[in-house]
Order: sequence, then C-alpha cells, then structure tokens
Amino acid sequence: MKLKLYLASIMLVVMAGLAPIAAMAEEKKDAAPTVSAAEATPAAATAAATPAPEAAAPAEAAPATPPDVKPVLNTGDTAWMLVSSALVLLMIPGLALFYGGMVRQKNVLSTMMHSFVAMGIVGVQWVVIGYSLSFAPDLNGMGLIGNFSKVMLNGLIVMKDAASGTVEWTLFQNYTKEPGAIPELVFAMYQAMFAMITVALISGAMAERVKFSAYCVFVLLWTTLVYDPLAHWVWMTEGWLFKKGALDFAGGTVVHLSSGISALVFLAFLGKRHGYPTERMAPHNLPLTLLGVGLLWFGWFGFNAGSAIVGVNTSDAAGGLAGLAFTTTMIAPAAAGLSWMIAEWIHSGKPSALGFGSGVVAGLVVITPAAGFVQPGAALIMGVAAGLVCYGGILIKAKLKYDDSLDAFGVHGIGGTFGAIMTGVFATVGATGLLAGNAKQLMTQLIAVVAAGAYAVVVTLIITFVLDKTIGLRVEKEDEIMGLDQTQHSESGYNM
Amino acid sequence: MKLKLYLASIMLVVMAGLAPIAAMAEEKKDAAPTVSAAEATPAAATAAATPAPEAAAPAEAAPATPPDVKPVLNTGDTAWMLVSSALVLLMIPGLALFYGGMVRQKNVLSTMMHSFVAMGIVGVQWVVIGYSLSFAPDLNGMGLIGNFSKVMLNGLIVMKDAASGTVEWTLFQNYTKEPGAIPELVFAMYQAMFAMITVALISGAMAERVKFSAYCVFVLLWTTLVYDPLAHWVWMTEGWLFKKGALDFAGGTVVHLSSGISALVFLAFLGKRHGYPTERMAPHNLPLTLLGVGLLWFGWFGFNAGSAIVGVNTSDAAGGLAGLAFTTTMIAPAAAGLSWMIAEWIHSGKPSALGFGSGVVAGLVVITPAAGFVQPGAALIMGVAAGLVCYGGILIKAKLKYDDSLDAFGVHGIGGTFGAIMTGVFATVGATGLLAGNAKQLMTQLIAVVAAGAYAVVVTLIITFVLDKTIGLRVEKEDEIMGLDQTQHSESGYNM
Amino acid sequence: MKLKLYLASIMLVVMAGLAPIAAMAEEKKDAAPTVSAAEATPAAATAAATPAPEAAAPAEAAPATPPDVKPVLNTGDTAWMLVSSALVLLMIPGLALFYGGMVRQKNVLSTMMHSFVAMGIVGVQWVVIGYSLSFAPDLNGMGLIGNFSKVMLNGLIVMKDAASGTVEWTLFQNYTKEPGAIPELVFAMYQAMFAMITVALISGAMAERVKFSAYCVFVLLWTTLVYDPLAHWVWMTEGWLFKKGALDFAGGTVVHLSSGISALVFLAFLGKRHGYPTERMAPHNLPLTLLGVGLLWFGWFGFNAGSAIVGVNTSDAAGGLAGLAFTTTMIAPAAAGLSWMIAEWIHSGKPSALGFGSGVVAGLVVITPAAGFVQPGAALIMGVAAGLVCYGGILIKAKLKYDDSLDAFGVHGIGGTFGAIMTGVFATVGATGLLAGNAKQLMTQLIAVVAAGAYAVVVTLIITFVLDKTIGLRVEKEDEIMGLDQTQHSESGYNM
Amino acid sequence: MKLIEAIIKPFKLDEVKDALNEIGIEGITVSEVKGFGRQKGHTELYRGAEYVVDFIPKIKMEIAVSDELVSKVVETIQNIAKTGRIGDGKIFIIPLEEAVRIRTGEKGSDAI
Amino acid sequence: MKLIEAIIKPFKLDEVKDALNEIGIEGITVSEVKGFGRQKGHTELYRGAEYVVDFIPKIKMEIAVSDELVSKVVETIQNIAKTGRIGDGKIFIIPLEEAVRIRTGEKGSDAI
Amino acid sequence: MKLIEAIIKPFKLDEVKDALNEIGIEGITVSEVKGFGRQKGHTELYRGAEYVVDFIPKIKMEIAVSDELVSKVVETIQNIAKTGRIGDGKIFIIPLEEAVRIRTGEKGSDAI
Ligand SMILES: Nc1ncnc2c1ncn2[C@@H]1O[C@H](COP(=O)(O)OP(=O)(O)O)[C@@H](O)[C@H]1O
Ligand SMILES: Nc1ncnc2c1ncn2[C@@H]1O[C@H](COP(=O)(O)OP(=O)(O)O)[C@@H](O)[C@H]1O
Ligand SMILES: Nc1ncnc2c1ncn2[C@@H]1O[C@H](COP(=O)(O)OP(=O)(O)O)[C@@H](O)[C@H]1O
Repeated sequence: MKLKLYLASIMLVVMAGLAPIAAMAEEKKDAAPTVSAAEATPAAATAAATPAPEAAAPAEAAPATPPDVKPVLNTGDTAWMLVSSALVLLMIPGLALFYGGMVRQKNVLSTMMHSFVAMGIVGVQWVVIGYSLSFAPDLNGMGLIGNFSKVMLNGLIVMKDAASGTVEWTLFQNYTKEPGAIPELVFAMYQAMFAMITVALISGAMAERVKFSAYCVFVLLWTTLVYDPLAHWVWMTEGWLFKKGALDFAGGTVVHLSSGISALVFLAFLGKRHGYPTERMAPHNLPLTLLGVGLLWFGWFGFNAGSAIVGVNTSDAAGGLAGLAFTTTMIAPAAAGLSWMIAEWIHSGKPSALGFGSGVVAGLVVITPAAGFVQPGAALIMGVAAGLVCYGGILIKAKLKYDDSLDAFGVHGIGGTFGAIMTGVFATVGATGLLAGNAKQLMTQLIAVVAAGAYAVVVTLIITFVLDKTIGLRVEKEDEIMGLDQTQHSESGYNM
Repeated sequence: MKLKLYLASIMLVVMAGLAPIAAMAEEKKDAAPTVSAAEATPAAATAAATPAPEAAAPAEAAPATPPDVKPVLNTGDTAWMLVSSALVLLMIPGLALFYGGMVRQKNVLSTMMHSFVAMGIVGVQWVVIGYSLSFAPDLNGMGLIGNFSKVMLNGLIVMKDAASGTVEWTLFQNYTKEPGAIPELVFAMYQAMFAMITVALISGAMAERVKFSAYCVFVLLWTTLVYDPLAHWVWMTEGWLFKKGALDFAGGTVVHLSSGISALVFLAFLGKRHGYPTERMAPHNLPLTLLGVGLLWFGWFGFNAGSAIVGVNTSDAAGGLAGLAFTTTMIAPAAAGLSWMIAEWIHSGKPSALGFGSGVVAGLVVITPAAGFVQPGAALIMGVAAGLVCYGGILIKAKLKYDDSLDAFGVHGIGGTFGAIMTGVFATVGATGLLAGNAKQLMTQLIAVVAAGAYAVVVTLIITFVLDKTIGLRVEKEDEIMGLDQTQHSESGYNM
Repeated sequence: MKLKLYLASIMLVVMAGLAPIAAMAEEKKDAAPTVSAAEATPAAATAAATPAPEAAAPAEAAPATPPDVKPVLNTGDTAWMLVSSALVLLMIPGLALFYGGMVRQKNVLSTMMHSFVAMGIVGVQWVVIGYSLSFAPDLNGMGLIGNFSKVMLNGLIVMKDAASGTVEWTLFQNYTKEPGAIPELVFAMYQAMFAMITVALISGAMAERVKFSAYCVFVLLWTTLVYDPLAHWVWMTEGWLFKKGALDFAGGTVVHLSSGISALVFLAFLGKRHGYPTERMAPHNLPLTLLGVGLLWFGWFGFNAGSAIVGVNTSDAAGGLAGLAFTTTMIAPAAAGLSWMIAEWIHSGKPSALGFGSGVVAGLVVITPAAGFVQPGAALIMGVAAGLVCYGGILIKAKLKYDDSLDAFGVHGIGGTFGAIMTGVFATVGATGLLAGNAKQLMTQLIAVVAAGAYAVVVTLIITFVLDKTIGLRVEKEDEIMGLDQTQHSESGYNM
Repeated sequence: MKLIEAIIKPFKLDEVKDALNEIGIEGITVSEVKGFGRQKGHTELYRGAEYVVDFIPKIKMEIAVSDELVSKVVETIQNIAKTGRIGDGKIFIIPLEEAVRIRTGEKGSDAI
Repeated sequence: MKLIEAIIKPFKLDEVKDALNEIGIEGITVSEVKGFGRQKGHTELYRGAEYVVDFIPKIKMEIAVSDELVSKVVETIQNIAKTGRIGDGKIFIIPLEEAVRIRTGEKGSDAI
Repeated sequence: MKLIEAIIKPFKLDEVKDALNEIGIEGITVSEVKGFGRQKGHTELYRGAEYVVDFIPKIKMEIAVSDELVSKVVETIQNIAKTGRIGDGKIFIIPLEEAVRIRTGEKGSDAI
C-alpha cells in the first residue's frame, strides 16, 4: 500500500542521512570548542550567571570526578522542578482526555487507559532500569546508552560530603561546578514523566482497534529500546548527539518526532479501523477533548520551562531561561491555535473548536525543541507555521489513506520534525541558528532528526513485527465493532 | 427598555464621579507621602524586608534610571511566579468548563471556544502590543497608557550589567532597589494570563447567540482599548490611579468590574436569547461546571497570591504577603459558597450545587482586590457578604429582565465593584481602610471604581456600536435555534 | 448484622490496644532521646543540613520560647509550600470527580457536593477554630489538643523581631532554630486543605442515600471532634503520638485510617442503598472518574512531597526529602495500578480501567505515611502490595455484605492502616523500621494505628448516633429512588 | 380508539403540547428520534475531515385518543407544528384495540 | 398477533421483565420516553431561576405476542407495574399483521 | 398503508438505510432501543463487582409505506440486516389508517 511505500522512502532518506552522521562522528573532538565558542560570543545573550570560561565546564567534567565546589541546595530551583515534574505528570491524564474525547463512545475507556497504563508501566520501568539506561554514565563510551549503575535509582540518596561533617542529598550532577543545584531524585522524577508521556502519544495512532495486551508489551519494549537510548543520546552530557551540539530544548526529537514516526510504523502493521474512511467516526465528547487541551497547555509549562535545568547555558532552573521558555510556550500555541483555525475557516468554511485545540497542541509540539533557544518574535513565527504545517499534516492522511486515528503522526511526527529543524534556523539565545549565520547548526539538527527518526523507525519495526507474529496487534473484527471498552476491559464509559 | 434606562443612570453616576476625580487629580503630589506614611506606622504590619525609607522608593524611581543595586535573581520568587502564571492560564479552561456546562448542549463548544479563542487572540496581542501599552513607561506622562518601547516584548532579554562582566537577564523593574527579583519575561507572562481571562469573562453574557466572528473582533478591540489602559492606570507605578493610591491587589477593578460592566453594555445591543425567559434553559452538564469551579479556585491562588509581586509593600513574591493573599483566597470563597447556598436554601427551599459553586466564584471575585490588604477575619466577613450580594445580583436579572446568560455582570460586575469598595473599608495590612480610620482610602476606591467603570462603559459602548453596525453581533434566529456549535463551528459537542 | 459484629470486634481489638498505650505513655520521657539517637546514627541518611546536635532541637524548644536565630524567609521553600497547598486543594474537586463518576446519574451532583461543601464548611471551621485546636500550643500539656490561642488565625501576622528594626512575618515555628523558614500562614493553609479532604473521603461510604443536611452537620462535628485532635496528636511537636515517635509522613493514620474507619462506623447506622446488591449500580461516567484519578495523583505530590515541611529531619521544604517523597509518590501508585489491574485480570478475566484507577488511589493511600521514610525499592514493594491488599479489601465487602458505596473503607481504611504499619517495617530514611532492625518502631506504629482508629471509632459512633436520632441520616426511600440530585438539591446533573 | 403518532421538529414540542392540553388531551408520550427524509442534514468538521450528518433530530409524540377526538388532534398538531418548510414531519394514525390504565385497571376510553 | 405497548415507571422495568420471562415471553424491545400526564413533574433550581420539568421519565416496552397470550401479558404487566400511585402508566394493544424474524425469515407466531 | 417497524443491529443501520433509499423509500424514522431476547448480553466489571448487562443495544426503524411496497421493503431489510447470527432482530407490520404530511396537509400515500 501507499503507506508501506511511504515508509520505504523514509527508510531511504534515513540511510542517506547516516552517511554524514558517520562522517561527523569523527570530528566529535571539535564539537566542544564549537559550543563553547558560541557561548563566548556576546551576541549569544546567555543566561549563565557564571563567567564564560566556566560555562564550558559541563562538557568537560566527567561524572565520576568529584565536584570542585560543594553543591548547595537551591530551594527555588528545587521548588520549580518539583512543580514541573507534577505538571508533566498531569499532561498524561490531559492526553487521555484529549484522545478519549475524540474516539467513539464505545472506545473511550480503552483510549484513556492507553495513557493511564503507560503511567503504570513506564513508572515502574523507569525506576527499575529506565533512568539508568538514560542518565547513568555511559556504558561503553560511545554515547549510545547508560550503564547499570543507577538501577533502582541506586545512589541517588547518599551522604555526599561526609568529610565536612554535613549530611547531604546527592544533587544534580550534570553541572558539578555550579553553586546551586537540585536533588538528583527530583531530576530523575522530572525525566520519568517525559518517558511516560512519550509512549502514550503513540497510542493515538492505535486507538479503537489495538489489543490491550499487545499495547502493554509494546509500551515496555518501546520505552526501553527506543526512548531510553534516545534520551541518552540527546540529553545526557555524554550522549553522542549532545556532544555534537544538537539542540533539543525539551524534546522535539526525543519525544515528539520519535513517537510520531513510531506511530506511523505501527500503523503499517495495524491497518485501518473497520469502516474507515466511509463510516462517520465523529468525536464522541469534545468538551473532554478541549479540557485535555487546557491541561496539556498548563502542563507543558512544566515540560518546556522546566527543561531549563538541562540547558547548557544556565545554572538556574527557575531563572531567566525558564522565563524565556515559558514565554515561547505561551506564544507559539496561541499563534498556532489561531493559524489552524483560520486555515480551516478559509479552507472548509468554518472554524472548529477541535481545530483550534489541535492547533494549540501543534504549536506546543513545534516550540518544544526551541523553547529556550529562540526570541519571542521567532516563537510567533514558529507558532503560525506550526498551525499551518500540522493542518497540512492531517490533510495528507486523507490523501495517503492510512488511518492514524488521532493524528499521532500528523501532529507529533510532523510537528516534532518541523520544530527540531526550525530550531536550527531561529536559535539566537545560547546558541545560533541559520538566521544568525550558523548554517552548521541547521545541519546538526538535520543529522539529529534523521538519526533519531531512523533509529526509532528501525527498532519500532522490529518490535511491532515481533508482536504482530506473537500476541497479535489487533482485536477481532467483531470485538472492534462492539467496542474495546466492552471487549478489552469489560466495562462501559457511560451508563446514563 | 429597562436595561437602557439602567445604563443611562450608570452613566450619570459615572459623570458625577468624574468631578471628584478631576478635583483630586490636582493633589497627586500629596498622595505619595500619604502612602509612605501609612507604611511607616507600626500598625501597618507590612511585609517589607527593607527598611521603611526605601519602601517609598518605587514611587520615586523613574524606570529609565539605572538600578542602584545590581538585581540578583531570586529563584524562589521566580519559581512561584512561573507557577502562578501557569495557574492563571489554567483558569481559562476552567472558565470554559464553568460556562460551557451551564449552557444548553447545542452551544457547549461555542461557549468553550469563547474562552479558548481569547487565549489565542490575547496571547498574540499581548506579545505584539499589549504588554507595552500596559507596562511600558508612560506614553505622555499622564499615567494613561504605556509607550511602544516594549512592543514584541522588546528589551526583556538583554545583558543588563555588562560593566561588571556578568551576563544577566532583565529583572522585574518596578522595584529596582530590591536585592531580589524575577526576570521581567516572567512578569510579562503572568500579566498576559490576566489579560486573556478578563475578556473571556465577558463572554458569559453573550453565550448562546453571539456571532463568532464578531466576538473575535471584540476580543481584540476590547483588550487593546479597555483592558490595556486600565492595567496601566492601576498597576503600573506611573498609572494615575496607582499614584493616587487606589488599592487593587489582584484585579477587582481592572479585571472583574471592567469585564462585568462591559458585559452589561454589550447586552444592551445584543438582546435576549430566543425563548428567554419562558423556555427552560437548564445547564446541560453541571459536573463540568463544578469541575470548572474547582479549576478556577485552584488557579485563583496564582491569581491572588501571585499578585504579591505587584504589591507596594513587598520585595518577595513568595513570602508573607503571598501567604496572606493565599489565606484570604481560601477563606472568602469557602464562606461565600456557604452563604449563597444557605441563602438559596432559605429563599427557594433547596441548596443547589450550582448555587454553592456560584458562591465560591463570587467569593473569589470579591476577595480579589483585597486579597493582600485584609486580615483573615475581614476575609470571612467579605466572603459571607459576597455570597449574599451576588445571589442578590442574579435575582436582579429576573427583575430587570435582561438576559445575562451566565451572569457575567451579576457575579463579576457586582462582585468586583463590591470587593473594590470593601477593600477601602477593611484594609489593614500595608494600607488602611475606613475601619482603620482612613476614610480617604474609601473615597479613593470609589473614584477608582467610578473611573474604571465609566471608562469601560464608554469604550465598550463605542466598540459594540461599531460592531453591531458592521459585522453584526448576533446570529440569525434559525441558527440560534439550531445551536451555535453547528452553525458557527460545524461540529457538535457530543456524539453519544 | 455481620457489620455490627465486625465493628464490635474492632472495638475489642482497640480496647486491647489501649493497654500498651497507657503503659508506654509513661515512658514518654525516653521517647525523645530515642528519636535523636536515630538521627545521630550515620545509617539514617537524613536530610538535615544542620549538624546532628541541632537536629534534636525541635523536640526540646517550647513554642513560647523566643527563637534563637532570627528566622529568615526562604522563598524557595515558601514557593513550594504555596504550590503544595494549592495542589492539595485541587485534590478535592479531583475526589468529587472520582466519586461523582462512580455513582448513578441521578446522584452525581449530590455526590460531588459532598466534597465541595466540605471545602466550604471545613474552610471556615479551620480558620475559626480548627487550626488552633490542631496546631496551637497544647491545651493542658497532655498532648491531646491545642489551646485557643490561634483562633481566627490570631497572631499569624505580627511583627516578630521589632527589636532589630525589621518588620517581619511570623515564620513556621516548629523549628525555631532553622535559618530558613516559611510564613506560618502558609503552613496553616497547607494544613487546612488536609482537613477539608479528610472528611470528604468519608462521603464515599454515604453516597446515594445520605440526607444533605445531616451530612453538613456531620462534616462540622467530625472535623472538630475527630480530625483536629488527631492532627494534634500526630503532627504537632507536643502531640503525644509525635512525642512517642510515631511515623506518619503525610497522613496515613490522621487522614486515611481515620476517615476509612469512620466511614465503616457511619455505615452501620446508615444501611444499604435500596436495591443493593441485586440491582445494577454501574458507574455512570467513568471518564470523569479517571480524570479524578489524574487530578488526585497530581495533587498528591503536594500532599506527600509538601509534607517534608513537617518532617523531623529536614530544614527545607523544597529539598532532598521532598524529592524522596515525590519519588515514592510516583512509584507506589504506578506499581499499585498495575498490581490491582493484573490481579483483576487473573481473577475476573479482564483488566478494567476503573481497576487500574482504583489501584493508583490505593497506592497513593498506602505510600502516604511512608513517603519520606522509605527508599524507592521499598516504595515499589509497598505499591505492589497496596494494589493487592485493597483489591482484597473491596472483595471483602461483597462477602460481608455491607454497602460501602464507593469503598471509602475498602481503600482508605484498609490502605491507610496497611501503609501506617508498613512504614514501621520499611522505614530507613530519617528513621528505622523492622527491616532495619528496629522492632520498636513497628510497635509504635501499631499503637498509633490502634489509638487513632479507636478514637475515631468511638467519637464517630457518638456523632452518628446523635445525628441518627435527631436529624436522621437517610432520605426517604422514594427520594432515594428519584435520586438525591432532584430531591436534595432540586437540580439534575445533565440535561442532554 | 386510535394511536396517533406524530413526528415533529423538536423546537415545536412545547407549543404542540400546550395546544393539545387546551383541547383536553391529558396524556402524551414523547421520545427523541432521528429522521431521514427530504430535509437534508448538515456537515460537521473534525480535523480536516467532513462528515455529513444525514439524520435530523425529531420528536415523536404518541397520543392515544378515542375515535371522536382524532380529527381535532390531528388538526391541532398540523396547525401548530407547521412552519411551511421542508422537514415539518408526519402524523400517522394507527388503530388501537384496547388501552388499560395500570393504576386502576380501567379500560378503553376511560383509560386515556 | 398483537403488539403490546406498555408505558411504565422506570424502576419497575426489571421486575416486569422478569415476570414476563416467567410466563414465557422471550423477546421485548424497550425504550426511554418522556411522559406527560396527570402526574406532575418537579421543579429545578438554577442560579435563582426555577424551571418546572413537566415531563416524567418513563419506560416504553413493546412486546409482540400471539393473540392467546395477550390477556396474560397485560395482566402480568398490570400486576407488577402497579404501585397504585398516579403515573403508573398505560398499556396499549395494537393489531399486528405480520412479524418476521430477520435471521431465519420465519413469519407469524414463530417469529416472536 | 402499513407501518413497518424493524428492530435491527446498530451497525447495520447505514446499509439498510441506503438499500431502502435505493428502492425508493424516502422517509424513515429511527430510534435507539434496548432489546431483550434470545441473544445474551455481556458482563461488566466494576471494582470487583460483576454486573450482567442483559439488554442489547438495537435500532428501531419505522417506515410508513403504501401497501404495494410492503413486501419489497420487508425483503430488503431482511436481506441486508441479516447476519445469520442470533439477535438479528424482527420486522413487525402494523396497519396504518392514515398518514398526514404536516407541511402540506397531504394525506394517504402522497404523504409518505
Ligand atoms: N415514510 C416515512 N416513514 C416514517 N417516517 C417518515 C417517513 N417519511 C418521513 N418521515 C419522517 O418525517 C420527517 C420529515 O420528513 P421530510 O421528508 O424531511 O419532510 P416533510 O415532512 O416536509 O415531508 C423525517 O425526518 C422522518 O422522521
Ligand atoms: N393518551 C395517552 N397517550 C399516550 N400516552 C399516554 C396517554 N395518557 C398517558 N400516557 C402516558 O402514561 C403516563 C402516565 O399517565 P398519567 O396520566 O401521569 O398517570 P396514570 O397512568 O396513573 O393515569 C404518562 O406519563 C404518559 O407517558
Ligand atoms: N416478541 C418480541 N416483541 C418485541 N421485540 C422483540 C420480540 N422478540 C424479539 N424482539 C426484539 O428483537 C431483538 C432480537 O431478538 P433475539 O431473540 O435476540 O434474536 P433473533 O432476532 O435472532 O430471534 C431483541 O433484542 C428484541 O429487541
């Protein structure tokens, strides 16, 4: 079918992309100075409270090295990170509502469960192994995956500075020379929520026909084999894409691109819903969907503005960089909601509420990788573009006739990719993009996009293939018609 | 009709009120010492960590003057303001639910869209021009409106103290002499949310019959021409009402009074819903409305306790003043929910859930201008009164036979006015009101109420008149009967 | 009936339990050194930033004594406590949805009102008298109840250090020697939310048949006579259980056990719903219930991680201890959701969404008393056990044939008790439990459980008996069949 | 006796009911139905997809009446429910053999 | 054959259904309707406004039976659905010319 | 004229409607009903409790037709709605004495 052709061409592009990756992998020694140079230029209005020479430190300091300064707890930063973690967690029920309202009544619970059970499975997985794979020191020095030293969150509660007589919690170690920091446990929890929501995003493509047992296994495998490595690549100081200088403020590639493209792969095996596209499959409860949009936007402030903690140019989680990320996270969805709505108004004659809401989500997705790297004006442009691009993204679906029920690929795949690339165009804060004269950054972004996309595609292909041959991905046709709530969960959403 | 007569008399009162305003405008030189005197008295248990002499500084320091002390980021304050901003944003979906649950099923999406689209339109407007009109230095020194220096949030990201070699974010400038501060971007975002929700409040009066296109234009014009100037008058250190010493902790006049009274003006042109008041127009989904109440209360802690940042007597956003505002924001709605419920129980025989919820909102509205100025006991009294006054406010509607669908005037107009005046009666913290022997404050409050109300009425009259003659305010009767969801947005809320 | 027999045997156990309590009450002098010893051992990886000798101070310092160090506002801690307070408040609408979705359509508003009206009644009660009863200095030195010195939140806004010339807010006084602290008003508000939600939890047992007026009176009496004393016993430094060293991080005994067991007592008088258990009483709106689960989990981070403020071993609200509590509050519900779901899958053939959601709540309940005392691994074990134990708890109901409509006892009573006891088994952080070789702690936990349970049972028995004889607990049978929304509140949840 | 079944536009329900009350009809049973007919439905927009909603919400009234009242009832409904635009609906007259009032056991015209 | 249409109080549905099963009726079609009749509705409170809800929720049962069963069915419904209070509802008996079971094509009494 | 009442499985509605349109039927009135019959319902799980949901959601179609069309309509419904599995539903044929189009006042076969 068309979809498989489409996937094949994606694979081709990916392979082509691997060449420069391999090539550039050689020059990783050079990468560090490039970054620090960018930081030293006065044009890059960075947020670092420390003088420029020290700003380059993160890239150098090996995590095993003892800290040069005794880390001191910064309660303000910690407060903000605690809140951000809770906010990101709330996005998952928000997503459950967003998706749940869009399906038919007979599938509302099964769709919501896709998000909820991800909290359960990934919540446990992260503690047991996921955090270690993502954020423990590198396994073999190639920047591909973490080792097992932080399994069961081991070592996140220890006395750190027994010599001086003070009892202390381990603080976040990426920036050992910073005078203010947060407990690593808080960082681990913040990242846990990202892992939970990413796989839940994929479920939008599977809604209304996937087998619950297969989905549960998928969640576990995908998070372990796709998400954890990608997080290590991009956000860990030792990850190869981090070292290469790829910019991903809060998860454009790691979260949205990876989930969106994986959704597409899954679809190739899963097939269309019975009755699609002839039967009317109107959303059964749009007020729930709009509430979901509201909770997502609210939680996304934690997602983006909380990510100042992993930014290379900041010592403060709750400082100017968070303020900037917060600002762009307000602007882009506002603009994208409007641009999607207006596009629809012109294109189909009426501005729908679902259209506005979808635009808001598209804007949030697109600004995610750029949140702390761009100025408000750029956020406005990216927001407007986000609405238009993702509106186009869902129209493609009708053309290609694949059945991405809730547009996981159309919004997250396309939006995440677009955002990651645009970051390389518009970055001016703490990094420079194409418009600031740094074409190299755009190339780096493309490499990151292709590498992450390729990796996600290949591994998801394998996982899905295996599941398809073993458990089977899809419920019986009869069960699908009866609805998944009844046949997978033995309950019904409403008894009114 | 009665309503027009009513409006005419409001205008008269307003005109009468303008006389003392003009009179008192002369004595603005005297205002500053009055305020600082109040602060110096030990009775005024203020929250200022700085000695009294410096507390008077804000009124003196011109914004162009370089700061006397190098501002230092306070991460705790910043964390709280980031959170507060997100909380206020969440109030808007909360309002969408509160309103959306109260209309008939056929209008649920259109009603929710009134709130959501305000996030889009005002979100963009604020960044482009709104923040500058409200919080940039005064345009012409008359305290009426800001100039254009902060268009596109210009200058909120700069190196502030290049001399000392440290790179820094601009911090909030109202209190340049304070040692601890927050990034101005965070302040700008906090204020953005206020602008969004204020205009959305008005939509409650228009529900179930307004034309969507007309509403969108209204949102843009009203925010620019009414809200932005009022915010400048009351909250900017150079605003004429701020200088006069008018107290409005978190928006009694700027937000609630202005939106409520504007709703009434709009109604005069819009007219009643078809079938009102004979047809049964019962709320279609009260659980959504109650959820809205819950989200509003939750978010309102950001609205009120976050406003400690603009208080004259505090250097800390997350300190004692925030604690006090938080406390009164807990007490007043609890008391008002009960008093409305009991009033209804006595008056109509049963305590309704919608009644309790409406009381909670009334209590929140009334305590808003007073939140950081009154003691817990006063909050309790104001809360009880809030429930009774606003319950009365909605009964008036039945008498005067105008159709304020969701009581935007009855709750916000009446509650906001009542709260602003009561602040002049009960203030004891950081300011003194009538009961603390300062009758002058009450007079100042009355002036602020009349001035803000008059301004809102006049400008809204003009906007509405123009819209009525051009786009037209109201949908066709047939469309109204079919429902706005279908006719304005081509969708339906539920497909169950 | 069986239920009364069951209650009788509980009473017996309770009486038996009172003997050792009386016995151990004698040795309260010894308790203090025990605690400080535990703190001094290096094995207890405590979070105190202060040296060990000072850590013992809280137990010694009488609240009337002037502070040794001038308290300094910590804005980070304050920010986190403001947020935590708001988060706990949001749990109450969350509970309203959780419960409201589970009843039949005709009772949705009355069920939601049980939670909402508790916010009103307890909100006012707490300010007027509750806070003083719970957290004012001891009335008679027996550690049973607070005196009246803080009625109307008296004295929480005062100048504290007039001598030094600086005007200041009262800070949280439990730890007068700590250099960083939060305004006491914030602490009072944080605790207010706990009082509100605790009584609302009980309403789950009464749903669909209780008379609204009787419920309102019950809320007032129970909070004053049961909750306030228990809070004083366990969380006030002068409370007898606090002094005895009972561990209850965030409310296993005070909140969950007390409400759960009181629910059971109430049931003995209230009786079953008409038609129970033959008639089908399926939840009318499970998406609301799942949303409630999401809001509860979100808010619970404030509930548990905010409780670091009352921990004996910390000076920072937003520090490592909060990080640990946050972590366990993520792990346990994730694990419990899974274990309940899997138990159901095996036992009944299908994993239900309500089952997963119930498991999440069970996990939250069980980890509450232990949140800051146990390691992540222990949280995982406790979580898994929570799901299984509470799933068993609701199966018991079917056996014993009492009608706990929404499983207030099955989840909160059983889960709270289980969690409190397990805390004595697994504690390793800042205290030691059985597995760390301290069998005494387990005994102390048992005493606390029995004492709190016995007290709650006895006083609730009296309150319920009196209400039954006066107002009457239950609506007429006809009204019950018509639904409480119509008969108690004169409205209906939906008009679709 | 006859059972009169009328399919009408929803917003006419109140008026028709009142008019029937006036001519002495005391009992009516009403249900919500979906109509397919000459009147065409609307389209709905969801994420770029357009669905045609081809049914129209209608109200079905059932009224049991004794033979002599039939024409009066039909006339009344016709007058009130008529807007003159397509989709106004239908009235069907069905023979009714017996009617029983459950409360009293009354039969025939007494029962209705 | 007859088509028996019974309007009853909702909370009686289960009992009536069970009783009909006992006398050998295997098929019933049920729908939710709103009744207007002698029984009066309740009032509802919303923000100080009071609305009278003048319809009462009722259940409509349709049962196709062969002629000989009619009286037994009517009797059963009457006995079980009766509370003696106003609003208990009605039973209507309508002639039925033919019945077809879609699955098998059976006709007449065999089909029901 | 006859009033044809068909109880069918919900997912067959669209097909049946289209088929009837094809044979010239222009008007149909549809409602959602619950069926009790030989087909058994499912069980639901709530907090350890299991409820048997003994009704099955069905669709009721009402079609007024002139006598000559009856058999064609019945046949069409039967052909399309049939899956061969239990629960396919029933078709009832009821005599219809009169039909009126509200909009025009037309009567009899002209009205339908
Ligand atoms: N033959 C029929 N049998 C049953 N119901 C019909 C029939 N024809 C029309 N209806 C009902 O009457 C409604 C109105 O019919 P329609 O053809 O749209 O307009 P009009 O009543 O003006 O002729 C339809 O929506 C349908 O519910
Ligand atoms: N003439 C009628 N035609 C159709 N339905 C009727 C008629 N009269 C009564 N009903 C139905 O029967 C129900 C009960 O009737 P009502 O007059 O309230 O009490 P009762 O059955 O005790 O006489 C009504 O709500 C209505 O649904
Ligand atoms: N005697 C009857 N009267 C009214 N409706 C009936 C009757 N028998 C069956 N039905 C309806 O037809 C539906 C299908 O009947 P069922 O016995 O389950 O299977 P089948 O149609 O294959 O015989 C039932 O759900 C019910 O709605």
